[in-house]
Amino acid sequence: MGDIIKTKAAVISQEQLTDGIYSMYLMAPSIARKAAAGQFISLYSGDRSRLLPRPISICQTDAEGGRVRIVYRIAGAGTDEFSRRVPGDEIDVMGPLGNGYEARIEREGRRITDDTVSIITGGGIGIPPMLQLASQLKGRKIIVLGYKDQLFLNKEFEKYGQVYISTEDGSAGTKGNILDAIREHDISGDYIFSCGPTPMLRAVKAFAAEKGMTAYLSLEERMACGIGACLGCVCTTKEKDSHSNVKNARVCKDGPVFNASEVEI
Amino acid sequence: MGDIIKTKAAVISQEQLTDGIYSMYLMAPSIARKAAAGQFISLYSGDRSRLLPRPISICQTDAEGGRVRIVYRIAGAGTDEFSRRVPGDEIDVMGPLGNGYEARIEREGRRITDDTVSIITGGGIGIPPMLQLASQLKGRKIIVLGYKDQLFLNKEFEKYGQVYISTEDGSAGTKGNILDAIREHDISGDYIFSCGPTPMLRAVKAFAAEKGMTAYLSLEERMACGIGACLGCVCTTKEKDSHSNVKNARVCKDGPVFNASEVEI
Amino acid sequence: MTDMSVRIAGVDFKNPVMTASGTFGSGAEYGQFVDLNRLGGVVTKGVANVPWPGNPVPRVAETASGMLNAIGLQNPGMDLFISRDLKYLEDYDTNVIVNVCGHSEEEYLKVVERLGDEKRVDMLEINISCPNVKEGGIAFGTDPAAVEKITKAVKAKARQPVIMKLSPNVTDIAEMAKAAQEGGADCISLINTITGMKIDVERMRFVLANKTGGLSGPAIKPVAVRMVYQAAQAVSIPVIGMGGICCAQDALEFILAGASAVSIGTANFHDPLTTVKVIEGIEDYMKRHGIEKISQLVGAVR
Amino acid sequence: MTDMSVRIAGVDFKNPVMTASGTFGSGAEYGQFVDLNRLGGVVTKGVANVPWPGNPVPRVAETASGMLNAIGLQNPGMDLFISRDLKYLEDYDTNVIVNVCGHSEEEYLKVVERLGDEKRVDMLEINISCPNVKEGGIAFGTDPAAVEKITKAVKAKARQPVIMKLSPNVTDIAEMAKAAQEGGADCISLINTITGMKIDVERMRFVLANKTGGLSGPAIKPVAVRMVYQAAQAVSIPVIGMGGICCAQDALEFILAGASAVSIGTANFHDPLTTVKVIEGIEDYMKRHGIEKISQLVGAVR
Ligand SMILES: Cc1cc2nc3c(=O)[nH]c(=O)nc-3n(C[C@H](O)[C@H](O)[C@H](O)COP(=O)(O)OP(=O)(O)OC[C@H]3O[C@@H](n4cnc5c(N)ncnc54)[C@H](O)[C@@H]3O)c2cc1C
Ligand SMILES: Cc1cc2nc3c(=O)[nH]c(=O)nc-3n(C[C@H](O)[C@H](O)[C@H](O)COP(=O)(O)OP(=O)(O)OC[C@H]3O[C@@H](n4cnc5c(N)ncnc54)[C@H](O)[C@@H]3O)c2cc1C
Ligand SMILES: Cc1cc2nc3c(=O)[nH]c(=O)nc-3n(C[C@H](O)[C@H](O)[C@H](O)COP(=O)(O)O)c2cc1C
Ligand SMILES: Cc1cc2nc3c(=O)[nH]c(=O)nc-3n(C[C@H](O)[C@H](O)[C@H](O)COP(=O)(O)O)c2cc1C
Ligand code: FES
Ligand code: FES
Repeated sequence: MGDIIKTKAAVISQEQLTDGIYSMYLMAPSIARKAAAGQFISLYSGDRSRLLPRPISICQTDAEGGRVRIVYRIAGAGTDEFSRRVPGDEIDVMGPLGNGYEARIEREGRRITDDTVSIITGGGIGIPPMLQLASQLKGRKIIVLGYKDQLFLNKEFEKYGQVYISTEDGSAGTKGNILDAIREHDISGDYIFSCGPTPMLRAVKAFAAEKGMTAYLSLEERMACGIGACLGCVCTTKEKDSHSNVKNARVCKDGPVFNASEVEI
Repeated sequence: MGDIIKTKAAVISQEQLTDGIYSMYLMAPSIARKAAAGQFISLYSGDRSRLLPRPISICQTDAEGGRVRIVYRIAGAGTDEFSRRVPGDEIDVMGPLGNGYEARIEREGRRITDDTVSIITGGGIGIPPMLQLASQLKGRKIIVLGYKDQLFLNKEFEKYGQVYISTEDGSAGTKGNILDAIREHDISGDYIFSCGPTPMLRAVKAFAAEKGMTAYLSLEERMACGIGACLGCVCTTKEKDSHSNVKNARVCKDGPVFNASEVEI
Repeated sequence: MTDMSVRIAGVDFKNPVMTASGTFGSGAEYGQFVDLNRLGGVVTKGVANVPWPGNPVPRVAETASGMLNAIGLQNPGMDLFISRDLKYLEDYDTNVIVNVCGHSEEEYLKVVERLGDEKRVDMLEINISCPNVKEGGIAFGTDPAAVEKITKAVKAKARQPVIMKLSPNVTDIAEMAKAAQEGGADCISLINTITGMKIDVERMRFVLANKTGGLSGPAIKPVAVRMVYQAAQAVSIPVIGMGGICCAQDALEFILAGASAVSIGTANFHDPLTTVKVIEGIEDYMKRHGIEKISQLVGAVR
Repeated sequence: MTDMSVRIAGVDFKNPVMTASGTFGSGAEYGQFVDLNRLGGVVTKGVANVPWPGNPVPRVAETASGMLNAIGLQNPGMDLFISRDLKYLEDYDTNVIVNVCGHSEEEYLKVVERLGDEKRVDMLEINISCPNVKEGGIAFGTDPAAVEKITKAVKAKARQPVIMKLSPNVTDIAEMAKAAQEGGADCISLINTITGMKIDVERMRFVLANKTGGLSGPAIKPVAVRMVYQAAQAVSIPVIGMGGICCAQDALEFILAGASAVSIGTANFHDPLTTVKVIEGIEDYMKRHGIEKISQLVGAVR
């Protein structure tokens, strides 16, 4: 009835990108058709002892082919199970969920044009959703990717803009985090988009405030329903939000993308 | 350390015999080598929400080939799961469990010789274990198989003795149960072996008592450990048994085969 | 004809299947998946006299065949609830049961009084069993004298039939059920969640910010069925059963144990269509077993 | 060096991992799979002064991530237990903890006195929490005054350190833990099973002949961890934790919550090697986290 559907999706391909990081294509035409950058899907375990959904960002979509790509890290039993699925297997998925970047930008009355300069930053397993954003966003894009040591997906970003890299161990690019890379290369722009661990998002928020840029952050939180019904996944907002009537927005439904200035992280 | 092992067994083949009844060959050499007719194996679900073992009788073994055959009915989620396993998949199994027919006969100081006449009876899903017994027992064997309507495995018994059939709906053989078939054909012998639903076992016990025959019955009960530790699966015995010190023998360890005269069913 | 309708405390339900408070919002989100008109009732998230912020995150954690939650009764307060959530439900032909929470008797009564004028409210469910708030909630639900007292106070003000929602975190559920009946409750519902805890051993800290949370889902079903059975044996008012229902078979366990109706909570998170599948499954069961009226099944196993 | 040894009530354990009463017989059956010498302790099936027949079958039923049992404390009586089961355990280098059951204070004391002379018995665990027998068992374990009284009586006669095994079927576990401590218990263990019920809807009858049974397994782990945490906060005597432990991570949850040792029950039925895997997993965890003595972990999350 709504835009969100729950369906069985066939695994089309499964590939290990680096240690513990996998890329999977799923056949889910109605999700592929509608999904926007920054939205996510919920994957469900086939094991009856694991009931809650695993939220995973959409990394790429192919509306005509009906395919949705996700890139994920083995973090526990659920993602481990997904990594063992082979082409032809089916996985229960729900999506597309949440608000993407563009929906949020539009709602705020802003516009990204061909002249806009955007800094697209991703850290670790926050990198995958930035690929779809990089492929869809108008204007000039500067891409900054932060890794611990092993790189993945970075080549795929190259066609969308200049790619800068940071690694914690200094094995590639700037030694340090993405902020170190941004400062080292004196990167600036109108907007900054970011997904990654909370300390990184905090640093991006502070950096944007310092430079007077608008920052959009993609948040993570533990979820139960994934569609806004259970109030499990809230984040603290600066102002009362209209749904909760307290300062609690739902990451799954009101987010996961928020304007940095509206959330306390 | 003991004779019982728990191991992963590869599915070699899976075949549907009739509605809801499947035959599966598993590769489990150390079980195949040791298993005697009347013993069973525990199969474990791959789903973490289902922890208890599913006890299934051994239907045939092939010591050289390392194969164990089971024939089973889909009775619930566990057996349904097993029926979906395909060659190459693995299932956790434990076995061989319990005492088979010959162990029990020997313990009682009896002997089956080439002159012994045995009636081998199975009802419904109690039929499979009788196939191994029929293939191993010395002497002359008269086989009586009871079905609701659809026959299975009956052809495979033919090489071991004369086969009589009963069906509840009369579609094959004697209309009624195995006792009706036994009476119709005036079958008699020295021993009677039986596995099947409790009402059938009760009737066999009464028949044996009436005719002065020795009857061995294979009992079923809900199990948790399958090896005699939890006292979940007891049956009532006539005398105090040495383990329990009350009149409760463990079906999994002291049975599943009992002399009809020692159990209250 | 299979007749699935039930009458509870004078209220007619088209079938005995409703949603469990706090797992279904006020219906808007799951309304994308299921036609709310098909449900026996929608039980709303707990509502208080003023907005509550709830607990800090993480608020949910997965456990074996279940989950822990420590939402802490976040809610927008009764005013916004009435103007938005109740309004939304006006368009649907299903019973609306409003779950009420409070930190004190006074707070409960404020909500109960305010809802008295609302035509769209068919019944009130008084949550005296939430383990996730420091005051109120469970404190009212684990002492029979307190249960009776709050029930009496609520009944004195309520304009709709009152369901008292009991906590499973007690030694003797029958005693609590009787106390609610003594206090004049029209109905009882159970179980709320069982208090539990999960520790992240790698990070050496509690998984939930609130340390403890309420356990729900299939894991608790055997406890819930037992308590519904014991409660139904102890009282003559109707019982609404819940705790881990995922399919029609589960719902029927509760009904056979003595529940006149059932609620579905955690299972919605796994499969948003659960409620409708349960309704269809019960109907199918009744046909197979030749049961004409669902009331024939209530408490049939004893 | 990782030091896994623990000292509880003056008894030294080579590691904190034991078996849970009633799930491991007296070790003989699982001795086919695991080397009993590796275990911190073997806790035997409950033993009474005379043989008990237990409940009728079916006695066990599977539930989501758990099981119900209503064995009803079938046991061969203390004489055969001593001459056969204790004798069997003489050959192993592990602590032997005998679980004691009874219908009355007198019956408990008979067993406690008789075991006083047995050198092979390192500790006694007094089961005042079995939900599956009509008299005794749980009746002693759900009232603090009764817990204190039976503890005192047992302590007056016992020649070995006494563990009181508490029931989770109570409103306030901390109160029960304190009552045991007041009574002079050397240690408490928890949780026993949570009372539950399963109904076979197709046959319209209870699955267990006893109607109710005790719920165990991973399903109850969150409740068990919470109760161990609350009990450990309430008393100064050591706590042995159990309920749903399947792997080292699970065991560590209990230890971090305040348990000095843990017991493994239902998981043995699924994987007979669980105890040894848990021991190895804890050792590995300690190495990874640079923990030298396991006592550093006890109650480290608070
Ligand atoms: C909006 C959103 C988008 C995400 N996108 C990606 C992505 O593109 N790629 C990727 O690898 N990971 C992503 N994650 C994190 C991913 O959801 C978790 O790694 C995953 O749920 C872990 O499941 P598990 O069963 O392997 O781990 P377990 O630890 O066994 O999971 C136990 C429970 O905790 C939840 N959980 C565990 N870690 C997280 C987490 N970090 N965030 C939310 N819930 C968690 C699980 O969903 C499950 O309910 C995203 C999270 C969110 C909220
Ligand atoms: C010694 C022995 C030998 C058996 N041999 C065979 C055989 O050769 N072929 C065959 O098809 N079946 C056999 N059975 C019955 C078989 O064990 C059950 O059908 C099976 O366990 C059902 O599991 P499920 O998950 O499909 O059903 P569910 O009903 O979902 O099972 C739930 C629980 O109940 C137990 N259970 C259910 N039915 C039975 C039963 N009849 N006996 C014991 N436990 C049960 C299951 O093991 C499980 O723990 C045997 C049983 C025993 C005790
Ligand atoms: C996320 C969540 C929120 C809940 N919120 C409430 C609530 O506000 N009021 C209430 O009475 N019960 C609340 N409950 C309890 C449920 O209504 C129900 O009693 C319990 O979860 C058991 O049912 P289940 O196992 O089907 O979920 C909540 C449960 C969950 C999982
Ligand atoms: C089959 C079975 C029999 C049990 N028998 C006893 C017993 O005799 N005495 C006792 O104190 N606890 C008994 N228990 C309870 C366990 O010792 C343990 O407290 C409980 O099962 C929780 O642990 P688990 O989830 O690891 O099984 C029994 C449990 C099971 C499953
Ligand atoms: S996960 Fe339920 S509201 Fe977000
Ligand atoms: S199943 Fe445990 S004793 Fe038989």
